[in-house]
Amino acid sequence: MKVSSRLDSVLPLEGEEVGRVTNVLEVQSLSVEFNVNGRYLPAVSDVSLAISEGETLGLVGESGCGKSVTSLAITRLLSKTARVSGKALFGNMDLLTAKDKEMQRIRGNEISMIFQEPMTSLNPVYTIGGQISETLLLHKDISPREAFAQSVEMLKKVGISRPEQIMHQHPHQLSGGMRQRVMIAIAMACNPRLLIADEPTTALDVTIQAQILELMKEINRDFGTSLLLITHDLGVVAEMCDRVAVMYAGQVVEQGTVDEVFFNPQHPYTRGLLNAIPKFDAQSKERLQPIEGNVPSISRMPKGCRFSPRCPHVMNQCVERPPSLFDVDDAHLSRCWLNVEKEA
Amino acid sequence: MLKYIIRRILEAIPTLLGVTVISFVLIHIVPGNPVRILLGNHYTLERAAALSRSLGLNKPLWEQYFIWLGHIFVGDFGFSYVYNKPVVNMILHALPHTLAIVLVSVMAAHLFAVFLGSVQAYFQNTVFDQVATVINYFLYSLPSFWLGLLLVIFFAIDIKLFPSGGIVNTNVSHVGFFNWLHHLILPVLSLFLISVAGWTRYMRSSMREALLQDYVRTARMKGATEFRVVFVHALRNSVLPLITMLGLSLPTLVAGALFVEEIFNYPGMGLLYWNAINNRDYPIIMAVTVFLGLVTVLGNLLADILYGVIDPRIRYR
Amino acid sequence: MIIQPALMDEIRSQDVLDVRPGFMKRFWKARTTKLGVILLGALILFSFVGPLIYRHSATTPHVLNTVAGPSAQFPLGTDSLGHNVLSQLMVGGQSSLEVGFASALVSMIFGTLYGMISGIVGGWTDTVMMRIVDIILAIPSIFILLFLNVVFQPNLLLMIFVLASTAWLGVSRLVRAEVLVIKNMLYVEAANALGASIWRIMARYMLPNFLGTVVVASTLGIADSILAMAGLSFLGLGLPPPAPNWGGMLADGMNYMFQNSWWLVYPAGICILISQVSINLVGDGLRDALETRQR
Amino acid sequence: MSEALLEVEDLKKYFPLKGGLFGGESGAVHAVDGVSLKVYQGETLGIVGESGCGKSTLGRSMLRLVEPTSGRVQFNGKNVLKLNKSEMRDLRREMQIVFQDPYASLNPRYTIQQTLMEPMEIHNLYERSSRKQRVESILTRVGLDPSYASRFPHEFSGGQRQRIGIARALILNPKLLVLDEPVAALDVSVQSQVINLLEDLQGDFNLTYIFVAHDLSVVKHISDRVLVMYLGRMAELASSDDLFASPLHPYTRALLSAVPIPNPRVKRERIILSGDLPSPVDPPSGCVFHTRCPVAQDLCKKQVPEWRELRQNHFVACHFAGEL
Amino acid sequence: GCGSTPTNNSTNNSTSTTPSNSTTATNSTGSSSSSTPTPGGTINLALPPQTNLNWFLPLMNAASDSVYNSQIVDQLYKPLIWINNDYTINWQSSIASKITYNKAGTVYHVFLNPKWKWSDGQPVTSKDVLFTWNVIKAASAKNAPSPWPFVGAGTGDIPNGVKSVVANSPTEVTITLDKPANQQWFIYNGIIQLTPMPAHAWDKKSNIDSEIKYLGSNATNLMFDSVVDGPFKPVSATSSQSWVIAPNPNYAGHKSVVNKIVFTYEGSTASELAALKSGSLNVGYLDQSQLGEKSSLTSQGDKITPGYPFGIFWTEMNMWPSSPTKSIFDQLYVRQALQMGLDNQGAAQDIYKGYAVPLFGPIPSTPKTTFLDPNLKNPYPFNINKGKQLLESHGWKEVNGVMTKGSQKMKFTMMYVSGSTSSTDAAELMKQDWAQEGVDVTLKPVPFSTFISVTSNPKDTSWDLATGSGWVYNGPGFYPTGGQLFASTAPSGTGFSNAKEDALIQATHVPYATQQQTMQHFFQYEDYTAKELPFLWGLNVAGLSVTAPTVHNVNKYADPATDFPQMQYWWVSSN
Ligand SMILES: Nc1ncnc2c1ncn2[C@@H]1O[C@H](COP(=O)(O)OP(=O)(O)OP(=O)(O)O)[C@@H](O)[C@H]1O
Ligand SMILES: Nc1ncnc2c1ncn2[C@@H]1O[C@H](COP(=O)(O)OP(=O)(O)OP(=O)(O)O)[C@@H](O)[C@H]1O
Ligand SMILES: [Mg+2]
Ligand SMILES: [Mg+2]
Repeated sequence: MKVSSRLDSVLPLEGEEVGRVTNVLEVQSLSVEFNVNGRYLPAVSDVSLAISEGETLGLVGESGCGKSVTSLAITRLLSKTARVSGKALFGNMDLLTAKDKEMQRIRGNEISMIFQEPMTSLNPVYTIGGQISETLLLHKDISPREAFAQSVEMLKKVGISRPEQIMHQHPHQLSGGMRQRVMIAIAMACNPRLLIADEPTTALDVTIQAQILELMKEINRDFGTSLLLITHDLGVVAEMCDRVAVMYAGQVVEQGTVDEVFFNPQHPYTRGLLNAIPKFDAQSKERLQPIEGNVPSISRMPKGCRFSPRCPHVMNQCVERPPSLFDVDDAHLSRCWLNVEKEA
Repeated sequence: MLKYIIRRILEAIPTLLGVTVISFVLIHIVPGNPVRILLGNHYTLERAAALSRSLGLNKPLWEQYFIWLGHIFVGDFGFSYVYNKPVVNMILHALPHTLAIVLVSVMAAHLFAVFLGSVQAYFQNTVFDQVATVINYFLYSLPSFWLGLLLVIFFAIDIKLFPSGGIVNTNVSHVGFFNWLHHLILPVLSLFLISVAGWTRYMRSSMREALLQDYVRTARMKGATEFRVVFVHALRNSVLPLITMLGLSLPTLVAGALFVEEIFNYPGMGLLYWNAINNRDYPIIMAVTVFLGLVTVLGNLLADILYGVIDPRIRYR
Repeated sequence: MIIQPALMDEIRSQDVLDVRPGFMKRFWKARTTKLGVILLGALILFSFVGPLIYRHSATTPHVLNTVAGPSAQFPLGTDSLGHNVLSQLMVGGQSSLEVGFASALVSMIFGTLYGMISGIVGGWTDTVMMRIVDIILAIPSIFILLFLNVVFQPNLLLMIFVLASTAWLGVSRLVRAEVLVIKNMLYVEAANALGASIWRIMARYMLPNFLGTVVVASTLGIADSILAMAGLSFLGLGLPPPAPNWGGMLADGMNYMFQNSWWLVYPAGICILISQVSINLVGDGLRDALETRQR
Repeated sequence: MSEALLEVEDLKKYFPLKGGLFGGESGAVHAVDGVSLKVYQGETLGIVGESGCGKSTLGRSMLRLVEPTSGRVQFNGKNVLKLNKSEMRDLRREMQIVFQDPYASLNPRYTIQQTLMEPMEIHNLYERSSRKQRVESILTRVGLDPSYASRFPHEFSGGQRQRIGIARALILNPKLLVLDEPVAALDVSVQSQVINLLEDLQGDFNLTYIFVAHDLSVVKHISDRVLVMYLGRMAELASSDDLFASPLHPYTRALLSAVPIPNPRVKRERIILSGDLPSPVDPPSGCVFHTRCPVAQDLCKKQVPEWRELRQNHFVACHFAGEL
Repeated sequence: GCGSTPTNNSTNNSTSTTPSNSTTATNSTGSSSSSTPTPGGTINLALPPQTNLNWFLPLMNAASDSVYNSQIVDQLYKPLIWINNDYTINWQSSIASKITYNKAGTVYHVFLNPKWKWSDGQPVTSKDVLFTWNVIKAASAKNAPSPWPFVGAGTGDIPNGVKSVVANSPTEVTITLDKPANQQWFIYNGIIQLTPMPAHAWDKKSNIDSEIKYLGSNATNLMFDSVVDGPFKPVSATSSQSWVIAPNPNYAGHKSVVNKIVFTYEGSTASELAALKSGSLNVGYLDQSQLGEKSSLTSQGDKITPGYPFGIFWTEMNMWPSSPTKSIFDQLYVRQALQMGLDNQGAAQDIYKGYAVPLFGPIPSTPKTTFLDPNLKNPYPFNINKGKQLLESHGWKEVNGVMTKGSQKMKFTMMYVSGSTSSTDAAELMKQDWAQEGVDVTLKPVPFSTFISVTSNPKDTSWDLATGSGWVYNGPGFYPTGGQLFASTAPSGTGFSNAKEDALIQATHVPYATQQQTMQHFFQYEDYTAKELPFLWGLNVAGLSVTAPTVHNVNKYADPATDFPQMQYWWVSSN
């Protein structure tokens, strides 16, 4: 039974110079607990991720599984009730211990984020122009006039027609799709190395969602920005990502290339998810195969494997001991005792 | 926006008419004949009849109302029974004093409350927040007259820093601006202390709410400093409810002013009203009521407009 | 792949989400709320049970012993007519609290009815009813109170109605706003879809859902009433003696502000202060407990 | 699939917009603008479209939960819009609705028991004791433990709440169930549980569904026929297989191509529509879709396209449908 | 009607007829002035709380006739007759130098002192008196334009009993009456009203009707008084704030010592006290309810001086025909018993800390005047047992602590004026004492305005007893007979009706050959009234004036009985 170092595939080996892949961000054993009524509850446990230059990493999972908390922990935007441990290496700086000043420099400049709700993520009382320029003015030594000009450029890039006019408008005058574009423009204003998108299209309609996904692809392609794409839509992952990490109840349960995870899912949860969604391209209407039961609440995490109460393959050891991430294959990890058995 | 303002003004008209009806009816249906009070020990039936007639009190009620209303429209609030002066003059005389103390203290209280409330919300549940909250509770709970008198005792009598009342020092031959200001400070301070606690509490919760909003997270994401996050991004949103409240609380402020005016002998609207009510000086009671109704309605209107200036969502409706 | 059925059952039973702590528990959780409840309880005990223990008439004047400082016979001294200040404080607490509670209750009931009718009927009725509220709100309430009190020298009952006469306005607005929100709630639409009558919806869907908010507002209204009563007393329009109340006692004590007769000023003042602080703490606690539920 | 259980003719619902001078009306939201359709006993009619295109409003107008501006709704031979209050109440037993947000649609002050008793109390059905029994049996039927009956909505998960909502709708034994995005708020793993449940119930109770959704995969999965709406109007109506296999309306095509498919190996040509849904307050002239249509012609701006049965049981409102 | 009795006092604010507000200081205690006056300085004089000055003509209308208006007007215009604090005439301070009359009391010659000059140098002449008379005549008409009619109309036969007023010379005016009148009474009530007004400055209109309109519309403007003959002239006036007067340099009498006198408005008793304590006022009033603060003022050197008004205060009984308790109160012995149950002496000590004097008739014993019958002793001194016996001797029995006779019970509702601690305390004390006599009283506080409306309404039966009002004999009529109070038709009465009383009052109005005869009849009226108890006699409560240690002569030159101070004698030391 070999416990994987988990990041072998993307971590540069000591002294290795040739063919080196640079990781923009390396998250190591990130855990987040929230103080709820004096009790610390684990929202995220032992999450490790790595995103390399130009890569798109998908983070999928159902509501409440800790996707947002992970991303907010990395950017240190969690509320004060959170207790964070682990490491988040950005270059050779650990974001989790960096000074506030340093974080402020990095945020919006080297790491940017866009959020699910385009309706509320923009400040209702300031103009679009002001909100885009702000990022530029905060990080670059330029005049407001220049910032304005660059903001207009940025709006053009995210596909907004009449950008000069939009600059003077307020968020409520724009549609959801437009607002999300503006959010992307804000996030991309300083050309960051990493863009974290937390369910950027969940609140949008399909046709608009398609527009935004197209835009993000372009950004990834044209600017070489690494993308951490958080979503619960497996379709979006399939379309956008190079690699994917599946989260369940605060843990990454499976990680690998998109192809591997979709066509060779190892964890029963991943398999369950894939079977539960209606297939759009399927011809016959076969009955869906749901995962029985509900996601455990963070105040009552099962002792062993967190998926064990819902798992069709549950074994005694699943209930007793939590499994760790096991290597399935090169760059394919799964948090399930079954994988150990297989290995053995 | 213009349309919005015009609509609000038009909407205010029935309210104002309502205020005139209420103040008129309320005053005229209650017992206690003003003629009896005006005449005091000079009361005889003959005198009462004569006085009634000369005051127009012998006409039917509705007729009195319409006569009065007609006069109001041309800015004539009649003559005070007691002072025999045009009521308008008396109000124009008293209003600036009340406005002075109310405006200055409201501005001060707001600025202070916005600042303290914001800081408290940001540092919520720290010792600082708790101490400030306790002080707030204390101020909020103190009867205003007690507070006023405590201030008088301390500042005017014990350390003699400020005068105990009045608006100017009649003793000196030359009454300057600073003399006036000197007299303004204690009343303003009282009114400030009376109102600041409530506002701070309100601002604290409003700011708390604002700090939980998504756009605050966006601002942080951009790399804005915490100061910027609070005082640029959250602040403008969190003062919005405060502005509405400000419009609504005008009557309360005037009420506070009544006590302050009484204690500091400040000849404003409150004192005018209080005098009038004791003397059954109908024209003044009614005029002050209508006037305050007007001021309140205008205040609300102003608050709405201010709201529109700060909140673009309203502006374009 | 063998698993004991018992174990499985235990795991499955976690299906149900966390049961949030009950309302009372959330309410009682905050330290400040506890303090408020204790203080308020103490005041109520002091006022209503106190006189049963400390049996000394509050209204008997001891004319030979006026404005006397604390002594064995009069633990908190006597006032200008030789009334026992301690007894007065107790009896005064009764009328202060009674008037406060009762006027809050009256304004709550009336305001709720008014606001509910206005919100539910809507249309012109709503416009007119709310305009009326606007109109009365445009007149400073203290002016209305002064006026009513000058005209009708209030007794306990009248005072309750006088105070309620302006306090219901806020309640009615609050209720109307809540009704408008709840009216558009999906569960009301669901009830409509089931064919529930308007009365049923009012009584079983609306009222229980905004009652909490109204209770909070009314709780805070108790404090406002006590304070308003004190203010009226200061203007000489409070509840008439001999039945004392804190506001009146403090207002009378103002005649001794410069003198060293602290027992005429501070005990009553502190009682008012405590009542204010405790009621506000309790109100805030109620509000917080309610808010958690709505989130 | 013989008799039409529900027949809708030229249904319109305009929401007046307040805000003119003197608080008068300053226009109206054309939420539903001339919808005619039939729903047959035992089928599932899916309604899809973008947010705000009037799906919910259509569903609610059919049940007369909002009063339609004009049009006719015939249910089981009765003209729904002409019924008086008590007749309407009786009719409500036969048509029920399940909402998207299961939490918001449950009275937070009612226990589950109370929630489920409510319909029977309103219609004064059954004895007290048998009511309880029915509550228990329906709870079991929707997959909830009857011991949960004394709990409050906030003590349940989303999926469980949706089951309660369904149970409430079913307890009166309705014929028609309008499902307004019943699974949109649910997690994928739970979503499938509910969909399966709905499918099972339809068989057991011989229900007719009107299934409103914007998730095309779900609609495809569950519906027999599908109506595509755009800006309050009907764009296309066909059997599910027909529609998804060979869509006729350019909007339907774009919609279908936009759906992300959970298969990384499928690479498709996307039709990306430019711009957003126009405002329903003043919808575009002619064909309402012309502002975003990739193949719009001059004609589309001027003339409202006719509702045509282009193939058998395949209706479409487009001037150029079939020619593309 | 009986048209003629001396009347009256100030009106105007809610407590004005309650004892606590009557004002100023007595001569007796007021002679503390030490060294020679230092010229200059300012007097800051507080008015009682909530008192505005609002009328500045010597002739007033009813609504504006307040003590405080009179106080300031008296600094500007010398009256024809200045009444001393013992109700004798101070010829020194009067415009008139003497008045002669015939035996029948129908013709009066008023001689003006030629020394008096208007501030513009013109002499004060009979022309000015005639001008005043003409204005009075026109302004007394029932339908005189607002703000008239004149308050003095009907008092002292003015103007209807006067046949003619003729100027014989610039310094002599002759007044002829239609009917004979008691001379004393006519001088004190009638002639006294003819304060000369500056005809050459004010007589601007061609006809008298427009003239009184003109005067009326300027009455509220202090600055209208540009021509004065008193020691002061106006400087500025701001309502609810201050009214300032300065010495009249052309004044023919004692010139003012101070440079300025500021009448200051005060919003509340609290603000007035604070201002006194902080030193921004140097003359002011202390409310009776603030007696507790006395030592805090005296400790900083302030003098507190009681001033007793020439007035009476009482408890009235509802004897209107519709009153259910009329039959009880109609019995003299009941009234006597009630009076015996009143511990006025105790109240004066306990509640008013000695600043009150018990009354036992229609003329107060303090201030001392010739109108008090020296032989009159308190007919019904406080004696609960005697009162009780008196009731029992008439068949009343105490049942459960309440005197009962047949279906009648000594159970009364007593109204008192709310808003002041001391009046409440007084009412409570009365209740206590009466309870021992078996008289059960329920207290009912009412605002002053309600109080006077209710007690003057013969139909109102909501009260049996009412305490808290009174009467001050200070103008326009000064002759203290009680026609307005005790006569059967008295407008301020409460239903008391007694033929003998009416006759005695009438007798005081008749002319007599000698002063002695006049007084004899007056004393008869006084003694009878004291014993007949149309009202229950209460306390004459002093007004408490506060003077800073630096202010002198205030008490000496103040007249608490009439409330007219001679401010030209007041002065301030620099420290
Ligand atoms: N401030 C907080 N205090 C307490 N618990 C929190 C807090 N923020 C998040 N949680 C809990 O942490 C868990 C993970 O939340 P998170 O927001 O990361 O979920 P998510 O995967 O982003 O879900 P969604 O798809 O709904 O956005 C949830 O159970 C949530 O209730
Ligand atoms: N009560 C209402 N008053 C005014 N406008 C309304 C009302 N209800 C709906 N609308 C408007 O009618 C239009 C259609 O709304 P509807 O809710 O039917 O859309 P939908 O297709 O169900 O959208 P979604 O997918 O977001 O649920 C929208 O523009 C909406 O704003
Ligand atoms: Mg999330
Ligand atoms: Mg909808």
